[in-house]
Amino acid sequence: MMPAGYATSEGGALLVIAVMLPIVGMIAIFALGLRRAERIAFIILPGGLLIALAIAAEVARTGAAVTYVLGGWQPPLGIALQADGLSATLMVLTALILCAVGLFARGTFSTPPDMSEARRPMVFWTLMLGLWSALNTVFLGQDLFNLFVALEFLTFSAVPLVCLDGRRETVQAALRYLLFALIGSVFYLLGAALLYGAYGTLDMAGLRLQAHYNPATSVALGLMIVGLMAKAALFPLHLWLPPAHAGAPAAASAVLSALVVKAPFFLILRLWFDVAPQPGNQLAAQMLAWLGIFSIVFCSIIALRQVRLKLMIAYSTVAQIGYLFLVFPLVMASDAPSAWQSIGWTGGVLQLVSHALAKASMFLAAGLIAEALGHDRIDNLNGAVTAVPISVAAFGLAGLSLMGLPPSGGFVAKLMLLTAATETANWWIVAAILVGGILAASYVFRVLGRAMAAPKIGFKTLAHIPLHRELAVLGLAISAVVLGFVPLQPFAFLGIGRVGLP
Amino acid sequence: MIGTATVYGLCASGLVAIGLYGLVLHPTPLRKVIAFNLLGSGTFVLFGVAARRGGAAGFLADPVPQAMVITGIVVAFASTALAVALLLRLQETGASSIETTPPEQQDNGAS
Amino acid sequence: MTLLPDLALVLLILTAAVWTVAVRDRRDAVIGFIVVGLLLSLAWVRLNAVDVALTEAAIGGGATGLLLLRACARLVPRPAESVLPHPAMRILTVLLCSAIAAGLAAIVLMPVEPPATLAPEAAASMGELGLGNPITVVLLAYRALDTLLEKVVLVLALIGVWTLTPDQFWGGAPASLRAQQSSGALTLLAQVLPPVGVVIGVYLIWNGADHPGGTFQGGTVLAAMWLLVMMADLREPPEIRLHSLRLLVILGPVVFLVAGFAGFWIANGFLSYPPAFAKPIIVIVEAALALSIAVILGMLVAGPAARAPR
Amino acid sequence: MILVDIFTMAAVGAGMFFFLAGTVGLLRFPDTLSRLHALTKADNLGFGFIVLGLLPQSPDVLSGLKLVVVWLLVQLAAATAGQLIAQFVGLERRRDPAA
Repeated sequence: MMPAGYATSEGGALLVIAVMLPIVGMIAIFALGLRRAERIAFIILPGGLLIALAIAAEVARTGAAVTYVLGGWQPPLGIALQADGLSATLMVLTALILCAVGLFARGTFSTPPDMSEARRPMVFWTLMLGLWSALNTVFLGQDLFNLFVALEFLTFSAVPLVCLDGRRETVQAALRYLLFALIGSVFYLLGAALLYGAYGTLDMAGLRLQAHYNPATSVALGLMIVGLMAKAALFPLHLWLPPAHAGAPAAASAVLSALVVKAPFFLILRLWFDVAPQPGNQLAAQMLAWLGIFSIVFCSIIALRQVRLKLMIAYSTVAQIGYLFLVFPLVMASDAPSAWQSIGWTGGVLQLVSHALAKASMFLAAGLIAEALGHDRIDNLNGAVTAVPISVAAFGLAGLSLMGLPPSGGFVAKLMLLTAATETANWWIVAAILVGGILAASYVFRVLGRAMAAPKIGFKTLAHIPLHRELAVLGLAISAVVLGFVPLQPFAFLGIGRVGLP
Repeated sequence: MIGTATVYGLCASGLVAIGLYGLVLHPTPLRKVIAFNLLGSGTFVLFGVAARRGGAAGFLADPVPQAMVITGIVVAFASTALAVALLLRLQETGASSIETTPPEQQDNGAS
Repeated sequence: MTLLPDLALVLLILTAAVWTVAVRDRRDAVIGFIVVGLLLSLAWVRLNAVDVALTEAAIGGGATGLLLLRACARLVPRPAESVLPHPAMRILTVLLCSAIAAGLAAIVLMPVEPPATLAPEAAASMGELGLGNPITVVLLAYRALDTLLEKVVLVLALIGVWTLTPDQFWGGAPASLRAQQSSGALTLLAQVLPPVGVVIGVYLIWNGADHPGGTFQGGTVLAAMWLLVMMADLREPPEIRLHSLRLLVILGPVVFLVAGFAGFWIANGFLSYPPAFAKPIIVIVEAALALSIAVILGMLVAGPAARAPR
Repeated sequence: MILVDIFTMAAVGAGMFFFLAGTVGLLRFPDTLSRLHALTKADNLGFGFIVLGLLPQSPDVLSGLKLVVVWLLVQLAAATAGQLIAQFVGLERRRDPAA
C-alpha cells in the first residue's frame, strides 16, 4: 500500500542546504583546520540562519509544508525531508541560539598565535557545526531509520563536547552520557525493526495510514519512546544529564541543554501524534505526565540544594523538560478539533522554545560569571553584579522564564499549560506546575541574592569580559522575555503542514 | 509452522535479553560496551528476519532492511571506538569505573 | 528436520553470548564476543544476507574485536572484575530482560501475512541504474542520504576520539600498535599478505556494484591490511596533524557531497544520478568512500594521539 | 557426473572427520601446545580436503582459482596465528616455569 506521495516543493532545495551547509563547514575545518576554524564557522553561522529564516518564510508564504524528495526516490523506498510549521520554528530557534553561542564563543576558542592548530578550537567548532546539521536532520526527517542516523549523528557531536577540557570528571560524564545515549538508540532501533516487520515501511506518513493497535505496534512504540526518554533525560533516566551538562564548557552546555535534549522530545511528539494509531493510549499519556511531574518536583528540589551554579542549572534543565511531558494527557483530553489547535500543544511548544532561549542564556551567563570570579560556588558569588552586571541581569531575565513570571515566554507557556490542565481537570498537573514555579523561584533568587550582594573585602575580577560576549547572553535572555508578549492562544503557524487528525 | 526466519527471530530476542542484562548489571565500562554490542547484534538480526520474510520480486530477501543493518553495524563500530577511547582516557586520568560519587557531591569546578 | 542446522547455530550463538556476559575475565569476554560475531555472520548467510554476513565478519567480529582486545591489553588488570550488584537488582533485571525477550519472541512468532516488504519497489527501479547488487542500490541511491550522514558520523567519531588527546600531544601520532614481542612470523605475514589483501579489498569494492560486497567490506579489508602492517611494526601510525591524512579521511564524504550537489545540474536534484552515468558515478563514490573508511577505521583503532608532534 | 559427486562427498567427508578430530583434540589435550598442534594439523588437512572436494564442483576456472586462493590465505593466516600463540606460550613459561 503506497501512502500519499511526497512531492518536492518549490523551495525544497533549501532543506537540503540546511542539512548540508554545516557539514560542508565541518569538513572544511577538518581539512583546512590550521587556524581557520573560527573564520569558517563565522561564514557558516549567518548562512545557516538565513536558510532557516528562508524556510520559515516559505512555510508561512505557502501555508503548506516544504518538502524535498531525495534523488527523486519516493518514500518509503527513498527518503523525504519535510519542514512544517513546528519544524521550521525549531530550525529558526536552533539557528538563533547557535549564532548567539557562536558570538559568545568568539575569541575563546581561537588558536593561539604560536600554534598551527589547537585541539579545543578545532574540536569545538567542528562539533558545533556537526550538531547543527544533526538537529536540522532530526527536525526535517520523515523516515524512522533516517532519524536513527540523525540521532546517532547528534550523539557523536554532543558527547565529545562534554569532555573538551579532558578532566577526569568530564570524561566520566561523557562516558556515562554515551552509554545512556547508546541504550536509547538501541531501544529506538528495536522499535523500528518491529515496525518494519509489521508494516514494511518506516516512512511516518505511510505508518500513519497503516498503523493500528496490535502487539507489534504497541511494543515497538513503547520501546522507541522509552529509548527517547533516556536521551531526553526524563526522570528516572536523567542521571547522566547533570554531570554532562555541568562539565562541558559554558558554550557547549548552553547548546546541549537548550537544543540537544529537545531533539528526542521532538521525536516522541512526532511518534505520538504522527505515527501512533489515534486516539493515543490514555494510560501511556498519564504515565508520561507523571514522570514529568516527578522530574519537575524532584529535580527542582535537588537543584535547590546544589553548591555549584552550573550543576544547579543542569538540574533545572531536567525539571523544565518535565513540563514538556505534561502535554500528552492535556492534548488528549482537550476538545479542540485537532491536537495542534489545543492550548496544551501550543503551551508545550512555547515551553520548549522559551526554555531553550532562557537556558542557553543562563548557562552562558554562568560561564561568564565563573570566568570573572574564577569559580562558580553559589555561596561565594558576592560581587558578581559589579564584575559582570549585564550577565547577572541576563541571568535574572532568563530566570523569569523558568519561574513562569510575567513578562516572559515561560510565563505564557506555563499559563497555557495551566489553563489546559484546569480545563481538563488534571489537578495533579496544576499542582505540579505551581509547585515547580515556586521551587524555580527559590533557586533563581538564591543565586540572584548572592550575586547582587556587596563584594567581600579584597574582591577582584579575574578576567575582563568583552562586551560582545555579554551582549550575546543578554540578547538570548531578552528574546525569552519578548516571547511573553505573544497572544494567549494557539498559533496557526505551528499547525501548518500537519495532517488533519481528530 | 516455524520457519528459518522465526528461529533467528527467537535468537534475536535472546541476544537482546542477554545484552541488556549485561549492560545493566556489569559495573565496568568495557563489559558494558561488549554487552551493548550483543544487544545491537540482536536488533540487527531482527531486521534480518524482517528482510528474510520479505523476499519477493526475485530477491531472496528484502534488500532495504539489509542495507539498514549495514549502516547500523558501522555506526555501532563507531560508538564502540568512541566508548573505548573514553574508557582508556578515564583510566589515564585516574578513575576506573563510571560508578562513583553521585553528581551532587562531585567537584565540578568553574569552567 | 531442515531446521536442525539453524537450531544448532542459534543454540551456539546464545551459549556464546551467555558466556560472554557471564565470564569473569574481561579478555575471555572479548573472545566470546568475537566468537558470537563469527557465528552471527553464518546466521546472516542463512538469512540470505551475504552482504551483511561479510560486514558482520569484517566489522562486527573483526574490527570491533581488535578494538576491544587492544583495550583489554591497555586496561590495568582489576581483580574484582565482575562484582555483581545486589540480588534484588539482579532479579529485577532478569525479570525486565525476560519480559522484553518474551515480547519480542511473541511478535516474531506472529508474522504478518502477506509479509511486509519493499522488495518489489526496490526491484522495480533497479533497471534505471544498471547495478546488479540491490544492497548497493539501496545504500547509494534509494537511501543515499543515510549513507552520506553515516560517513559524516564516522568522521565525527574520529574527531571524538581525537578530542581525548592530551593538549601537549595534539597533532602527534597515536600510540604504536606493535606487539610487546616482535615476531618473525607476524612480520612475514605483514609483508606477504597486504598486496593480496589490497587486491581482495579492491575486488570487493569493484564487485560490490553487481555482487555481494561493497564499500564497507572492501574498506574494512584495506583497513585490516594497514593495521597488520602497523602491528608488525613495519609502519608507525601517522601523525594526526598530517594534511594528507586529513584529506584521505574526508575524501569519501567530499566526493559523495560533490556527486550529490552535481545532481542539481546533471539530474533531478540532490543525490540523484542521470541514468546513463549512474553506475560510473556510484562506483567512483564507492571507491572514495572505501578509501576513507579504511583510513578512519585504522585511525579509530589506533586511538588518540599519544606522542608530541615531531 | 556421478563420479565427481562421489569424489566430492568423500573428500568433504574426510575434511569433516579431520575437523572433528581437531576439535576433540582441542577440548581433550592437556596443554596449550599440544592443543595447538591438534588444531593446526586438523585445520590444514580438513580444510585442504574440503577445498579439494569442492574444486570439481566449481562452475568455471575462475571460481576454482578463488577456492585455491582462499585455501592459501587460510594456510598463511593459520600458520602465523599458530606461531604467535606458540611464542606467547613460550613467553609465559619463561616468566612462570611452573605453568
